[in-house]
Amino acid sequence: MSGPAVAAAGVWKYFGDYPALRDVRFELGEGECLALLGRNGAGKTTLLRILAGLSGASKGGVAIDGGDVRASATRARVGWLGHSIGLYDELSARENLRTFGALYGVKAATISEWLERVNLSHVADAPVREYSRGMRQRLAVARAFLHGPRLLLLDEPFTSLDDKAIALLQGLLAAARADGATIILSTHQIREAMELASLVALLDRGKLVHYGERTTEMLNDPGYLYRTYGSAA
Amino acid sequence: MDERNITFMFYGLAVAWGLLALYAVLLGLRERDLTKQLDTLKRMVEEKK
Amino acid sequence: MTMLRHAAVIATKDLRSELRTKESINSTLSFSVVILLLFAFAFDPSPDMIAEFGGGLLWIVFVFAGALIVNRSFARELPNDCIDVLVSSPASGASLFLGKALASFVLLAGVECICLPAFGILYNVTWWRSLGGLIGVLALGTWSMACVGTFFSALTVNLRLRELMLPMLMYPILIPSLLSAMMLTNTLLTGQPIPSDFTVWLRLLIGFNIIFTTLSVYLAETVLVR
Amino acid sequence: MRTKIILALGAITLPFLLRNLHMIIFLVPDDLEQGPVYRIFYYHLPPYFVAAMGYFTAMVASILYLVKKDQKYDAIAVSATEIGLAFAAVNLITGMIWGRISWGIWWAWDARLTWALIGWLVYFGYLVLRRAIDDPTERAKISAVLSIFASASVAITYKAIEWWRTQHPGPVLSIRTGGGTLDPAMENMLYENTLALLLLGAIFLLVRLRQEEVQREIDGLRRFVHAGN
Repeated sequence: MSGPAVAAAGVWKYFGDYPALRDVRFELGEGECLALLGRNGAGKTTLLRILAGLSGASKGGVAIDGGDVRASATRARVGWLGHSIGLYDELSARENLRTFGALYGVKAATISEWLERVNLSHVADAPVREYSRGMRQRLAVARAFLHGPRLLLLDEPFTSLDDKAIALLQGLLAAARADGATIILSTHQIREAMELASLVALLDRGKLVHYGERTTEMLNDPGYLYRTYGSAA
Repeated sequence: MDERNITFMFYGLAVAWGLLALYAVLLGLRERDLTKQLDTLKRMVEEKK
Repeated sequence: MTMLRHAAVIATKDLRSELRTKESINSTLSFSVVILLLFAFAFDPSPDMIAEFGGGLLWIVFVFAGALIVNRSFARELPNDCIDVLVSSPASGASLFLGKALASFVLLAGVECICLPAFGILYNVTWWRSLGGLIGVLALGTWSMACVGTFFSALTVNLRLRELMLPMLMYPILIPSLLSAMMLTNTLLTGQPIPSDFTVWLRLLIGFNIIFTTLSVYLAETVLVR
Repeated sequence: MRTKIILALGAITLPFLLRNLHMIIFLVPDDLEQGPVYRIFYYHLPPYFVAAMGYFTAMVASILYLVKKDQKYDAIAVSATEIGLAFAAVNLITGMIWGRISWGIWWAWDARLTWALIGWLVYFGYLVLRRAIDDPTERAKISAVLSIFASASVAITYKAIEWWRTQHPGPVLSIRTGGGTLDPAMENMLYENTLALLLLGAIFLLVRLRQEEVQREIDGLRRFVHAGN
């Protein structure tokens, strides 16, 4: 069954009196893949955190398949990958995945399968502290995909990955896309993300200045979108 | 009634009024400080326009 | 039900992390034993003095140990932003809180199981005569500290002066439960069961636990969703 | 508009307070055993009511903030707590001075005094916590939660300390004791001074509320200037 539809209805988010998000409104269809673009501080991370239920909107709200984002059933279908890897350094890869897996009701077999897929099974019982950067990132990706999420929220997933991890993530995203999952990933205009996206949104100082189909010009010329829609500053 | 009794009465009254006056002064100081901040900010906004 | 199951998962994770790094256990244990020693040097208490303030002394050690343990409770989630992963999981804020409080409770109980015999030896107190009552009161008192402490650890996790702020907020609020625990422990240490006029303290301690556990579970979601 | 109310209230309250002070010193009958020092009582019990009112208002405002998420309630909560603390300090210190004479020691572990001190510690922690959080929305939410915890604890502490020890004379107001222990003139003065201090508390509250609004405006402007848009 395809991934949930995601809707933002007039979302405002204030940090004190500073409007980090101003009346963000969009409807993302089931199984679509949205690339969320914007400069630093445009509000990409804030919007993703609200969609993942990590923080609340000051005004308006978001709905996943029409449901409340904080509902346990909704979140069971959401995969979150933030800036940092979200793993415990003192625990081993298996222990990390088992802990998070238990919260999603994931069976032990799936865990070893995922360790295999990100080829970490040979170090599965060493603490994550001893892993290289690439291994930690691959484990983070495994943690985000572990419970077969139908909605993937990825905050600049490609920025800190090494080549192997980028290839792995792209493969997984393509597979998830083919399988009908809905994906929203914020990005700094990196080609890999743009290829996957069917829709593109541009945030500029908290306002959604563009939301629409991803065209080929956008793919070839990274600066195109900012010139046409973004503000000068 | 020994003399200490009366003096302590005045201590008590003085402390009561003193503390309330102190709080009033604190409020006044904060009021002045806030209005000063507000004016400087308003001027900065004027310059920006 | 699922909330308790999630809480259990979080509690076992916390305990496993703690046993592996021992970041708060070591410091808490040594700190507690040092305080016990200092009191022994300072007062060189005679048996009847012990009967009078033994309970108070014991709980002062536990309160300091408690603050050290709960301080690390949510701070442990900050590296690598693990808190975001937990909050975005299906586990509700309440189960996150309960899991962490449970883990702090177990750690604190561990420290107490070591401090109590040490207290018995240093002050030659035969504390095990009314053991049942003592364990009951210790458990209630420890849970009130674990509950309020873990909640305030979540409240202050992002603050700059967290180590300073947590004890300062936690201790005054815990006064009713600590007071009751001290009064009850005092009599229990000397071996008699809880006298009839002291049952009022037991009711207060139980009431305190019920009120603050409900408040914490109910408000955990508001505090954790930043 | 609000400044007019504050000034009007001030015009009523100040003479009212002065009149009470005059009556307390000269006109109110003497208490035979304790002598003139008992007159501090008019500035010991009334501030206790005002402080309790302040703490209660803060609790209600905090609950309302969590329900309605309106910054106005946060402003009421912090102002009411601050005023509660000010009057609680008056209650505490006058109690100690009065205790010095009637019990001969500065600090008797008497139930009401101890309770007032604990309440003071708890709510002082509330103010210190507020200063440690910068983001106003975050600060409002966390202080609201803390205020609810604080009021629950202070309420339980009241009972706990009562059982623990009480040297404080039993309730003297006729409403509490069913009449008789206090000379009616004294009791009327107690109510009048309580009213006067409540009015003073109301003035402080209004001034403090306006200051919170000005502070919000300042934060908004500062962000506007820095945001550079």
